[in-house]
Amino acid sequence: MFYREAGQFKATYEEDSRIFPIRQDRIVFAFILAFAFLGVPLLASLGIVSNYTFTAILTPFLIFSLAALGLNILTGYAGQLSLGTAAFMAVGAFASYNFMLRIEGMPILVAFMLGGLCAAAVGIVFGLPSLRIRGFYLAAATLATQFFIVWCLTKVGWFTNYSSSGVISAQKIVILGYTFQSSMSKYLFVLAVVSVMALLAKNMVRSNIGRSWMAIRDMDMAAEVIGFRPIRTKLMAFAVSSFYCGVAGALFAYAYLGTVEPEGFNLDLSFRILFMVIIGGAGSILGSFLGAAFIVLLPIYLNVLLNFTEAATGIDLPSGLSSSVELMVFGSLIIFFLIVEPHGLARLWQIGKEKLRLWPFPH
Amino acid sequence: MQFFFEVLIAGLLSGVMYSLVALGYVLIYKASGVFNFAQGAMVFFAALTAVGLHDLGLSLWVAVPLTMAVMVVLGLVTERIVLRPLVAQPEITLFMATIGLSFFIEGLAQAIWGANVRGLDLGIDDVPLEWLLDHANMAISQFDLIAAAIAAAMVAALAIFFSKTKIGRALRAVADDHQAALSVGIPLHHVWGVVWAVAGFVALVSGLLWGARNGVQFSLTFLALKALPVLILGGFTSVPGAIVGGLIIGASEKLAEVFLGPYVGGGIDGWFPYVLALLFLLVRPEGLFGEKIIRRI
Amino acid sequence: MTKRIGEVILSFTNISLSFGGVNALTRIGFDVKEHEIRAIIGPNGAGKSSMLNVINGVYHPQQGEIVFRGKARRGMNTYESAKSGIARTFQNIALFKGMSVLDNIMTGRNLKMRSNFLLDALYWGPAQREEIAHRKKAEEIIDFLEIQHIRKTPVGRLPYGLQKRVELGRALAAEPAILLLDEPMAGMNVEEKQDMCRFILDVNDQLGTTIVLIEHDMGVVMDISDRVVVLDYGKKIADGTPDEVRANQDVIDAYLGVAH
Amino acid sequence: MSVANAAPEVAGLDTFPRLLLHHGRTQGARPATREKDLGIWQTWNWSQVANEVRALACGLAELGFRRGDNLAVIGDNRPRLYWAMAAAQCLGGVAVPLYQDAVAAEMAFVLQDAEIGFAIVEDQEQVDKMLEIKSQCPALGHILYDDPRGLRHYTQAGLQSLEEVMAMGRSHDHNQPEFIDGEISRGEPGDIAVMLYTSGTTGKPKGVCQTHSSFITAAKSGCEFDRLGPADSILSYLPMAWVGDHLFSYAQAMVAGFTINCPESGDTVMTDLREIGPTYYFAPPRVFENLLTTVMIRMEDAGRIKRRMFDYFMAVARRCGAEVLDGRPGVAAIDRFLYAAGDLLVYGPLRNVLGMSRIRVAYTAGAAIGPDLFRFYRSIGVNLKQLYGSTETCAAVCLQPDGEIKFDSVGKPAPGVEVRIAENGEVLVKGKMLLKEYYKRPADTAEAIDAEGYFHTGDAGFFDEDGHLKIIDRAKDVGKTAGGAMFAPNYIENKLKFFSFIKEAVAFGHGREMVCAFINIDMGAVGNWAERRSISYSGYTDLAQKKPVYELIRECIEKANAELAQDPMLCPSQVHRFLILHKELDPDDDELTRTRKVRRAFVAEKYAVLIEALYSDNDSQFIETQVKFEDGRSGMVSADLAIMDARVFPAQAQRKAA
Repeated sequence: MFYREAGQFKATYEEDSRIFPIRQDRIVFAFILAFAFLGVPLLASLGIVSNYTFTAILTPFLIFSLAALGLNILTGYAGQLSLGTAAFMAVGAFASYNFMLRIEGMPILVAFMLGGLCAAAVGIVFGLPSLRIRGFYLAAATLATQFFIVWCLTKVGWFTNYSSSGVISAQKIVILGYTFQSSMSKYLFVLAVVSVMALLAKNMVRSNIGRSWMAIRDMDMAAEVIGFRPIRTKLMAFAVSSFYCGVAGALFAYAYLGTVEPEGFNLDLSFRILFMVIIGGAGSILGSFLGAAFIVLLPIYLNVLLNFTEAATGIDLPSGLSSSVELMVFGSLIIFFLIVEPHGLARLWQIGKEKLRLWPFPH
Repeated sequence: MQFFFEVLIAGLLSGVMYSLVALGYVLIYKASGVFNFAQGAMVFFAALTAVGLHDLGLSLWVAVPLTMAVMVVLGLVTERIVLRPLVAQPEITLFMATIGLSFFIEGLAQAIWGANVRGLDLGIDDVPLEWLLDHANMAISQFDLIAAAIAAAMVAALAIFFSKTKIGRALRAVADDHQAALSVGIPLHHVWGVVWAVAGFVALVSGLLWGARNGVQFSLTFLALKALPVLILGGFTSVPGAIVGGLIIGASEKLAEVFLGPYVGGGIDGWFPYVLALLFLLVRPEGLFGEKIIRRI
Repeated sequence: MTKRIGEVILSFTNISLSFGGVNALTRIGFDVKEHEIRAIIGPNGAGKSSMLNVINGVYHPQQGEIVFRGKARRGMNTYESAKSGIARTFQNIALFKGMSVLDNIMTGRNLKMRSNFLLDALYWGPAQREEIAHRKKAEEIIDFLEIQHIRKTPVGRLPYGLQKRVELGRALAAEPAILLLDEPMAGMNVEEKQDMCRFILDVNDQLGTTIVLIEHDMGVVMDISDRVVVLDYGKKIADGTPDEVRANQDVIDAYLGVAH
Repeated sequence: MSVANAAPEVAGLDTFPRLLLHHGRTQGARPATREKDLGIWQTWNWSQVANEVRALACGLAELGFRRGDNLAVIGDNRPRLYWAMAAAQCLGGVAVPLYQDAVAAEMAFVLQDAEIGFAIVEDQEQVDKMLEIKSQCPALGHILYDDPRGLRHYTQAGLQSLEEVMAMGRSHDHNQPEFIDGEISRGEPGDIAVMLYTSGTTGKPKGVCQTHSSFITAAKSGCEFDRLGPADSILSYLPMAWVGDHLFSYAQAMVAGFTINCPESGDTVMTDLREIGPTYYFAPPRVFENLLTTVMIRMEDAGRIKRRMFDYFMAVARRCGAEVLDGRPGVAAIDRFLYAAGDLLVYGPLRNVLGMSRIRVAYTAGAAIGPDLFRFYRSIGVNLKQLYGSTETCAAVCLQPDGEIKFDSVGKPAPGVEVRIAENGEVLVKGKMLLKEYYKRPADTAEAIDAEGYFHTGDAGFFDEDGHLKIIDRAKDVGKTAGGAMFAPNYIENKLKFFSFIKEAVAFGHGREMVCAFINIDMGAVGNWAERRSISYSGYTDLAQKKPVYELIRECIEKANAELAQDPMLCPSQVHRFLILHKELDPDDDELTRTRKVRRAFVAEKYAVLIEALYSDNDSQFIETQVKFEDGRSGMVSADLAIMDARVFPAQAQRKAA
């Protein structure tokens, strides 16, 4: 309906292979970016967006989006299920920590990069089984990663700089002398990183490397026959994916929690991120963000709901209830999406968009 | 030396229980090609329900059968609501669905019974068996022995159930080829129903045993994670595989923990089985007793 | 019109292949000349597909020798054979269901692509230029196969006949020296079969591609192929021009009672 | 439109090659031609086009194409084919576009008639046709093809790819650029630029010779009339051999310097139209009709709410859309608001999905367009207008000025065009855009253009009180009623046929005191209508004679009468009595031509009894007629046909707002 595409013809392949071929999309996206970068801080300065919003919603949302993006590359695009996302995040976080700790004057961004690279390396090592095994055999392998990594980080004191509790406290984020202290500045920092990495991911999935992943996912035998090397392709997916998760982990530690222990990156976190991918939409960059937003906001709304019902009915519900209800809702949502819309929110969005493009005709 | 045997036996004993849990998976996998990640959650749910009912004042003799009933219902419902709509979907999708299921069940259990740890007393105390202590000078918990005995009995029963009973045979047919099974008039959904019910039963028993040992708590759900390496080792479709695998994992895990652990700071039982299983996997992707996987174009 | 058939480009000498004792192929031997259309026919279970899989390295024969462009090769894997210029289609379509027609065809170009994933990630400079260069090639194939109208449709949504065409396109994108077609006309209606024939002939004629195709049904193949090998129960029972083969008694016997 | 978008006013631009070079110089960087090929819109700017044309011309010259030679151009709308026409004109030759879908035999006639020596064709298909008829056309020495696909093994002499010829030409042009400039400067506005063959419904096709000046004048007047300029763009998808396409896609594009866009193929026209979103559009009525039908069908399976909304706003549009578009006063504020809302929710999106959102001016011509159809497009904000013209007049006699749209007129004479009505009602035209002659047919030429230089269109029409021309009929069909009033059967029949219920109509009245008509009901439409009223019927004959059906038809006829009554000239032509035929008029029974035109003489004779009955006062008549069935067998159908009177209205001067 609002898509008025007549006259938006493509005279070059450059135009045709844009990320947003439709002008209206470009406008909307530009608006969203502008809002995220300028609008939100403005509102914050007007006191409309509270600190809480930054620390409890926006920043985690962005970080989880990045992690989900990482997992999506591996699971959604390359079709390799992984339950070890949190482990890769952990590697990223602790590696960055140690680089910062042990190398004098290490720039934070470089540390994050290196952290990501370490995660990538680990990813490759634990991706190796994927060459022999598939399906949930592989899932099992990644589970091993999950347990092993966390165990290592807990047991080997060196990683945590021998802190008795195993808890590390991340160094300050300082770039060119500016310290990202306030929750808002951290948000902007994360936003910048995530935007850039999302763009890079989008570019990858729309070029040869991305096609190789999807080929392996859809029909590995055929992919091999037309000349994609399974080994290379899969390991590349593991590496890139883990890199993204690693950076996400670093941000998780530095820009969100501040202090983390290895146990903070437990299996539950892995599952959470897997859920983001499933609900948001496997094989979709946008989906990673939608999924993250959904999973981040859901518990908040659930709590609001429960408190409301308590207030309304006067019965005070047992303390643990909200968390267990949360579990139940997550669980049933996963099942629901797997049954009803395996491609998740992203697909729903896409369908809606198609409807608008064809308006007033039916889809 | 005999300390080694102590550990070994203890390991084997817990191994038997792994086998038991693993069997729960094999059952469902054979019948419907699902790796039921929710098995662990079911164990937790079963145990919690039984104990919960018990704490409400019901005698175990009432609580357990009651729970049994609940588990059967739960199994049937799962089959109906979760798996039937997903039939013929890729294994991985089903797998993820069961992850969702496990979350749901865990949530449900806690929503009903609360999140705090409950003790369970089956009237068997966890003390070394004098006889062995006197004669072989080995400290083997009599609880472990009895638990293992029960588990072994269950395993045997299931093995027989598989090979001898009509439904068991039907089940094998289904496992081999859904279409064929249908064509010879085996009602798939009944079979699946039964299987899920049995799985529920297995879950209950193992839940009670483990619960009695370590207290009924959330950590029970990790049994699922223990069973995974067992299955990789034994093959997802093989009953003997599950049994042998369970024993191997149980034993090796204990041994590793006791003899390897100290050098690396302990707590390796979390991942050791996996690494073991994976190393094995690289050698023999189809597991100990699993059928060879042939990929066609 | 005149056809220039060249030298022998690919030859087999007593190839034997067996799965756990079951013999799929027994001492098969024949050759393929450059620029020709070579058909392998035979009743179901004659070992046609196995033969094709041997050619592009999916299966490795226990015995026998394969000589491709003068080089003997036994244990060549699928990747290497793709690299050496052998492309193929599959009997039951093996397209990448999640991707658009264009992307599927683009995947066929991957061996010709040089840029690495870092440049891809930046999608800038050489990476973009290369992407676009290959896009042009892909578009030419799309044009050649007359599938412009479905360019951006996910292949999953296409009717069977079109999917087969797209798969052909994906194979062509690799600009192969030898094109293996596994029952290209299986399950098509008459019209679709005619189209497919036209395309196969055009490919062979315009691009000079050598084509090895296997068919279960004799009909169409006889009209378009230069030479035909007939397999039955993993043995070669005839080899020659369509007419020779048609006349061959063994072939007639083999096909007796086989529906087509 | 802004001044930037005004047709160039430079002296000496009196031939197409000069116009082309001028654009190449003055707006070389602007897009001239686009073609959807290999997935994108390949674009050539004016200087590129100019060079391509030079190359092509030089190539042709090298092959021996000389001043005055005729160049056949055959194929779908392809840039190179358009350029070929220009190239021929550069060399003082004549472009002869042919209908690409004609069979070889039909082409043979034209090739012989025009002594074609050079043919530039699109692809293998056309090449095959040429080769097939080469023996019959000895002159045909060179066949140049655009698309080499499938032609690799063709070895025939004289067969060459356009590519080679242009390469040849490029080097030639490079070596002696003055050659082509010289050729162009030798061109005269009076030279014949193009020869369009009139699809001969009567007799063999005739080559209509049009000079540069005639087409340029025609184009100029059109461009000025609608303020067309370089910023405009058009989709060229109609046969190049048709005068309409030549005027819009070639002549006007050259004059105004706007962009032409060639679709990827015949079956992608709709998508291509949507992608390009032209500002200027031309289509014969049937195209608009098909579009409307598809819209309605697609809306059928829309959700209930959406359909409700659609219908509601369509009603609003019918009420005030056209007025809003013409910016006429007297539209209620509420209606304006509703229309704005509708534009946001329905019209805008609809225009968009049809690819018409950027259209400033759209024309239709070639046949009578139904008022409802016409009104639909105008009411959703598409500035659709009618024009009147023919091959002989460069399709530029009358146009409807913006804001003065009447559904049943073809508008006012174009600037510089003189239109007169002969006493027999025939429309006579004079102006620079007239044909020079019929190729090698002096007799026909003399017959068509009279001593005072008026061209006899063969159409009958008249000017209404505000000077709009109304075309009513072929002149030869127009008769007089006994009362002496003009009687134009086709006009009446068309009016009737615009009702969906009426498939065919035959009006009688020549030499009679009143007008009566035969009606064929439209089986589909009336059938549905009957089912909705649960009227059961066995077949056509049965349904045709149902009382309610007669009533239905009578209402239609009376509506038509009411409209006729508004016009003093036509008021006497109101239908007094009618009957519904017991069988459908059928080409197999020689009642219609193959192009479904009524053979009135034959019908009149065959159904004489019925006519008599109409003019008697009995209200039914028995008839028995022979019919041929599909399988060729023939049988008899007989029926008692009811005859019914229709209300007629007194003449009235004032018109109700259209």
